Amino acid sequence: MQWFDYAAPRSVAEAVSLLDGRPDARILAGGTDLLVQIRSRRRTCGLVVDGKRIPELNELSFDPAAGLTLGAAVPCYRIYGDRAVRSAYPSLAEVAGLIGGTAIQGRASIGGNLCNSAPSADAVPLLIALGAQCRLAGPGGGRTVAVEQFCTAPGRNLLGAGELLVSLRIPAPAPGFAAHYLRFIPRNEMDIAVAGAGVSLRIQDGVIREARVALASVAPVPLFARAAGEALAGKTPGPEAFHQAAEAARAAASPITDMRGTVEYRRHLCAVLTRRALEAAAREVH
Amino acid sequence: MQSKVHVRTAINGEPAEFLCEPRQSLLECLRDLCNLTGTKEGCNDGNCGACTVEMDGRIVTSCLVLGVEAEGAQIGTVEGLARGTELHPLQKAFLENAALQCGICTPGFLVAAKALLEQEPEPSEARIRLWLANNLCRCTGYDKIIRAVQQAAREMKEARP
Amino acid sequence: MTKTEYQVVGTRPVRHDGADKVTGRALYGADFQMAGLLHGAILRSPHAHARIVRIDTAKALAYPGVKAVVTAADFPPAPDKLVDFGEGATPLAYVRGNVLASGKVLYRGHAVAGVAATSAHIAEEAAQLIEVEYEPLPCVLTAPEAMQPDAPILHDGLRTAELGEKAQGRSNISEHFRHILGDSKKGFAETDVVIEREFSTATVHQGYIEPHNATALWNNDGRVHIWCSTQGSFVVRDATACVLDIAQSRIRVTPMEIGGGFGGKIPVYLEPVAALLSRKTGRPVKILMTRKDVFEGTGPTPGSYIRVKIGATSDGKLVAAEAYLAYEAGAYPGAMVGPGGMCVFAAYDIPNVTIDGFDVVVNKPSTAAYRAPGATNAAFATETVIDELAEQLGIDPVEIRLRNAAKEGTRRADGPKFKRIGCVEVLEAVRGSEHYQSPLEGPNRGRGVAVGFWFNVGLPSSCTINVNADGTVNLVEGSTDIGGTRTSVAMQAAEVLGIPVEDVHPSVVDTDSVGFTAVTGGSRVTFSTGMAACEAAGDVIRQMKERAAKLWETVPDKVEAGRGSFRCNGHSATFKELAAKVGETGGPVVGRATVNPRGVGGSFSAAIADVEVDPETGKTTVLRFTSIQDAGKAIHPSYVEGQMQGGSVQGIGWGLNEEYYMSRDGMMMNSSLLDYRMPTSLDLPMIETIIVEVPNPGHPFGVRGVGEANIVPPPAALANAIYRAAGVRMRRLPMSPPAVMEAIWSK
Amino acid sequence: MAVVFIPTLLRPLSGGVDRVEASGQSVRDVIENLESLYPGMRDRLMDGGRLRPNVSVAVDGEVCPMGALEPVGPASEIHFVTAISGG
Repeated sequence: MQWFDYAAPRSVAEAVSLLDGRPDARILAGGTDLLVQIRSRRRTCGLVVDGKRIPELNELSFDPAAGLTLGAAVPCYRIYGDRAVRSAYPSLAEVAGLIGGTAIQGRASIGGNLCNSAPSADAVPLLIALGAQCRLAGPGGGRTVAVEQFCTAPGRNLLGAGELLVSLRIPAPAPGFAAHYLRFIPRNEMDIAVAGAGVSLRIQDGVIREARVALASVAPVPLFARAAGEALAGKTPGPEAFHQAAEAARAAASPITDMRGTVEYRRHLCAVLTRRALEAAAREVH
Repeated sequence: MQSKVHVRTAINGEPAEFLCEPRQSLLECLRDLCNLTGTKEGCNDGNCGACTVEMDGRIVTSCLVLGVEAEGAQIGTVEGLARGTELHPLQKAFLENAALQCGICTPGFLVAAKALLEQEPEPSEARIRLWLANNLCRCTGYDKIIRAVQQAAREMKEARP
Repeated sequence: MTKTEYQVVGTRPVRHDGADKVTGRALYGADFQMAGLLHGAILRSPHAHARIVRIDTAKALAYPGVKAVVTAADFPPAPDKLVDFGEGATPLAYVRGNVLASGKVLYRGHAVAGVAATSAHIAEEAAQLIEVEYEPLPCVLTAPEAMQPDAPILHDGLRTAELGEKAQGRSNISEHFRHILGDSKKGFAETDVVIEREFSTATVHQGYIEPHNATALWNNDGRVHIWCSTQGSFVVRDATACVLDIAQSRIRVTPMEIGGGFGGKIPVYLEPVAALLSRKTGRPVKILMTRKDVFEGTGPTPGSYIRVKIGATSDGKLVAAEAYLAYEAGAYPGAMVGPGGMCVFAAYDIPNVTIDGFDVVVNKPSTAAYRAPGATNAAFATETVIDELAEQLGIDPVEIRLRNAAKEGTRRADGPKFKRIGCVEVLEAVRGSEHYQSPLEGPNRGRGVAVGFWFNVGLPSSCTINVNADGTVNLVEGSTDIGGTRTSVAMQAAEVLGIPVEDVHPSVVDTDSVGFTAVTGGSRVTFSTGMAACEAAGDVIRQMKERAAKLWETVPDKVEAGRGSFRCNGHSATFKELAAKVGETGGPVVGRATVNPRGVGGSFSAAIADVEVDPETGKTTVLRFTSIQDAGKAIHPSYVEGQMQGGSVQGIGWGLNEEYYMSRDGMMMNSSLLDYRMPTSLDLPMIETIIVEVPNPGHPFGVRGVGEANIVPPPAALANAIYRAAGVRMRRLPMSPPAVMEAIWSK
Repeated sequence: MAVVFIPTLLRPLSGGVDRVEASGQSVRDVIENLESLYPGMRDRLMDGGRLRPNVSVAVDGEVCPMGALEPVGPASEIHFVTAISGG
C-alpha cells in the first residue's frame, strides 16, 4: 500500500482547508470502499482526511417537519439502530442493513456509499426515491444538490476541488408515503447488486399521487428512472400500474454484460425488482 | 515528510499504545505491533470476517480500519474472551460442538458471536445466520458454528441470575 | 457379526489443540515472528500468455528499505528430471516454472519476481517498480479451444503422452488415456434408452480462508529452515530442495497451523522464493499472499468439458456407457483427469464402458488438487444423466441407482474389481432417510439426489509414542492437522493402549523430528497416520509386556494386555502403574511405526437436496440438504459430520455460484471474496448427516477416509433438484441465477 | 500363473488381447515375461527398472506401494492403473 498521511479535522472548515489544493486527498468515513481501493491501487491517495471527528458529519437527527439530517459519516448500524429512522423511514433502516455484513455496517456510511459513486450503490436508488438532497461544503461555501445529480460516472461525482459531502437531508414522509429498495444478489448477503430498484409512492384516496423509481447497477450511475415514476402518477396502485412502471424501468436501464450478469438478465431484473418493490411499498402504505 | 503516528488506545480493557504508519490497518497494528496474532487476515478487504474485532462496542473488520483511527478507542480481540483460565461460554461451545476445523476463521466468529449475544441474548437461527454472514468459514458448512452459538446463548441465559 | 465395543473410538472428545484455537494462541504461518525478519512480495504477470523480453530490477533495488530481488535467473541450472511429490510425476522445469516464470508467463498472476524489504508495504511498492517488458501472445482458456490444432501452444516441448508413448508434434494435450471394459458399441445396441449429454464446469477454487504464507531462513551453516502452512511438510521440503537443487537434508520444514487446504496447499509457491531471498539477504524472509494472489497465483481445480452417454434397458439395467473428459490443467500438466476417469462411472456396475480422458494445458493458473480431485466434475455429468434415465424409464432415482450399484467384486472400467465398498448401503440409507421419505411441497420446489465416489489414498506415515512416567504418552506425528486429526489419530492410539484420549498428547513436528509422512490429503490421515499410531501403540504394548515380565519374573508372551491393564499369574498392573516403573525396568519406552498401507477403503457419499427456484430471477435457495457417507468406522463422529458438512457446502458453492469469471484475455474478473461467491451462513440450511459404517477390512478399526467423497454429489443433486423445481436441465456449472434464468427462458 | 490385464492403450501391442497369463514372482518379473510375449510392453510400463511415473500397479485390487517390486501370487490379478492422490 502506498504511503499516505492522515489528518482528523474537527470541523468542516478545517476539512475543507485540508482538502483544498490537495487533489490526492480523500475523505475517509467508514473506509470500507476507500481503503480497499487504495490497497488495490484503484485510487491513489496521499492524504486521508478522516471525517468522523467532525460533528456535522456525525449528525443523525429527525424533525417531523424538516425531515432527517443524516451526517455523511454516520455508520449504518446507527441508522438502523435509530428509533426515529426505523419509524419514519423503515426503508432507509432496511437499506442500511443491506450494505455489507454486520461488521461492515459497524463502519460503512450511507454518505460514503454515495461518494463512492458506484453504479451498484445500494443506498443511492433509495435516496433518490426518498427525494434526498446532498449538502456539500467547499472552499466557495456550501451548496445543495439532489442525490440523482450527484453521481456523474462510475466512481465519479460532482464534488469539486476541496469539496466534501457534509450530510444528506431527507424530507419528512408525507401521509400515504412509503418507499422500498430491493436488490438482486446471487448470495443472500455480502454481495454487489446485479440490479436494484428503489421506489417510493405517495398514495392518497387510493390513487398514486407521486412516485419515484431509481435503479442500481444498470447504468454508469445510479439511475433515476423518472419515466417509471411518472407512469404511476394518477393511477390506482395494482398489478397493471406496477407492470407499466416495471416496463418503463426496464426501458430506462442501459446495463452492460459483466461477471454479475448479462444485459438481458439485468433489464429483466429491473422490471421484476421494480414491480416487487412497488408491491412492497404499496403494502406498507396500507 | 513520512512519519509514524503515536496511537493510544485500549485493547481488551488494558491501556495500549503503538507507533504506526498511517497506512497500517488496525489488523496489522494488532498483529505486528502488539503481538496479538489471534486476529487473522483472510482477504484484507472486509469480505471474510477473519479479522473481526470489537471497536467501541461494535464489531468491525479490522483490515478496513486504520491503526491511527484506534486513537482513544476501546478494542476487543479474541485474546480478550477468556477470563484467566476460564473460557468464554462461546469458546467452550465451539469446542464441544466441533465448530472449528482449521480454526483460522474461529477468532472472527467468536468475536462476532459474542457481540451478537451481548446485544441479543436469544437470537433465532435466522438472526445468527444473518449476523454471521460477514464471516466466511470454508471448513464446517456453518452448521456446527450455528449450533455452538445457540448452545452458548442457552448457557449464558441459564448462568444469568 | 458382533459390534466391537470401543472405549475411545466413536466418542466425541474435545480436540487437543482446541484451547489454542479458540483463544487465538494457535500459531499459523502468518503469525510467525523472528528477529531481523524481512518481508517479501511477489510481482505477478498482468498477461495470460506472454514472452518475457527483459526484467529490470534496478529501480526496485534502489527503493529505500529493499534488500533483495529474485527472478528465475537466480535458480541454479535445472537438471532435466521428473519429480513426484505425491501428486503425480512432473518435469522439474514445470514445478520451478510455476514458482517463478522463466522465458514465458503462462497465466495472469504467474509469479515473475520476488522482493524482500523491511516492511510488507515497501516490498509490495518495490515489486511494482520492477520493469518487465512483455511480448504478449494469444491465450487460450478452455480445454476444447486448447485442443484445436491451431490453438496457441503453451509449451513448445509438450507432446501428448499415451501410457509411456509420446505423440509427434506440439500440442496442449499433455496426456490421453482410455479405459475399455467390454464393448460399449455392442452394449448400446442392447439398450432401450440411451441418453447422451454435454457438460461444462467452471474453474473453482478451494477457497481456504488462510492465504498461503512462508518464512525461510537460509542459515549461515547452509541449512534452510522453513515455517509455513502446508498440507505436507515433507512435500515442501522435497519440492523446495528440488527447485533449489540442494539436498533435501539441508532443509527443515516446521509446519505451522494451517488455515484450510482442501488440496490447494500441497504445491510450493512461496517457499523457494523466500529461501532464495533469505540466501541473498542473510535474514529470514516472510512472504504472505494476498487474496488476489491466492486466486490468481495458486492452483484452483480444473474447469472441464465432459460428454457422457449411458444406455439402459427398459427395466433400468445400465448396459453401456461412454465418457469423454477434457480437463483444464491450467498452465502446467496435471488436471487430475485420471481420477476423474476412474470415478466417472465408479458407482455403477456397467459391463460395457469406454472412457477417454484428456489433460489439457490452458492459460489459467496451474491447477491443484481439490477434495476428490476430478471426481466432482465427472459425477455432475453422470449423475444428471442417470437422473434423466430414471425419469424416462419411470423409475425412482434412488431405485435405479440401487439396481445398478457397484459392490464387492464389481469390475471397474479401469480394470480392478472393487473390494468391500458401501455404495449399496449408502443408497439404502438415502432411501430410508426421513428426508427422502418426507414429501416436499410447494411451488417451484424440487428434490434431487446424487451419489459420488472417491478412492482415498494410503501413502506413508510415521509415528512415535513416548511413554511418560505418569502414565500418559506423547504422540509424535508428521501429519499437519487441518480439521482435528491430532485427536482422531490420538484416539486410535488411546484405544490400542487402553488409556483415556486425554492422556495422549499429540504433536505435529518438523521434518527433522519425525519419519517421512505424506500429505494431509487424499482422506488419508485418520486412515494411514491413524494406522501408524495403532502400530506404534502396539509396539508400546509389546515393550510394556516385556517390562511387566521383568517385574513379575516371567516371559513377555505370558503377559496378557488389554483395556489398559497387564496381567500374569495373579499379578496385574494398569498402564499407568507400569509406566511408573519403566525407569527401573530398563529405561524409556518408545513405540514406533512407519506404514505405507494398502487396503485403502474408498468411500461413497450421497446427497439429497431440496431447493426452491425463483422463476423470475433464476435464484436457487437450498431448503434442506442431507449428506450421507460411508465412513467405514467413524473414529470421531463429530469430525466425520464436519467433513461431510464442509464438503457438502463446498459442493453447493461449486454447484450454484462459484467460478473463475475470465475475461477474453485471461484476466480473472472476480478475484476477491466479494465476487467469488462462496456460501455464507445465510445461504444455507443446517446440513444433515447420515454416517454409514461399512468397515474397511484394511484398517484395524475399519476406517475409510471421509475428507473428500462428500463434495462429489452436491452439484449433481442440486441440478436434479433444480430440474424438478424449474423444469430445466442444467448442464453447466455454476448454476448461477443468470444461467438458470437463461435456461428457463429457452425452455 | 498371474492374470495380467493389458491396459487399453497397450492393447495394440497385444493384438487387442485384454488379458493374458504371465508367470513371475514380482510385478517386475511379470512385466519381463509380458515383454517376451508382446515386445515393447516393458518400455511402456517401466523406466529403468521402476514403474513409469504416474503408473501404479494393483495386485488383486489393491494398489501396491512397492510398485515393480511387489510380490505376485500364483493366481493374482494384475492391473496397471492411474496413480491416485487426493485433496
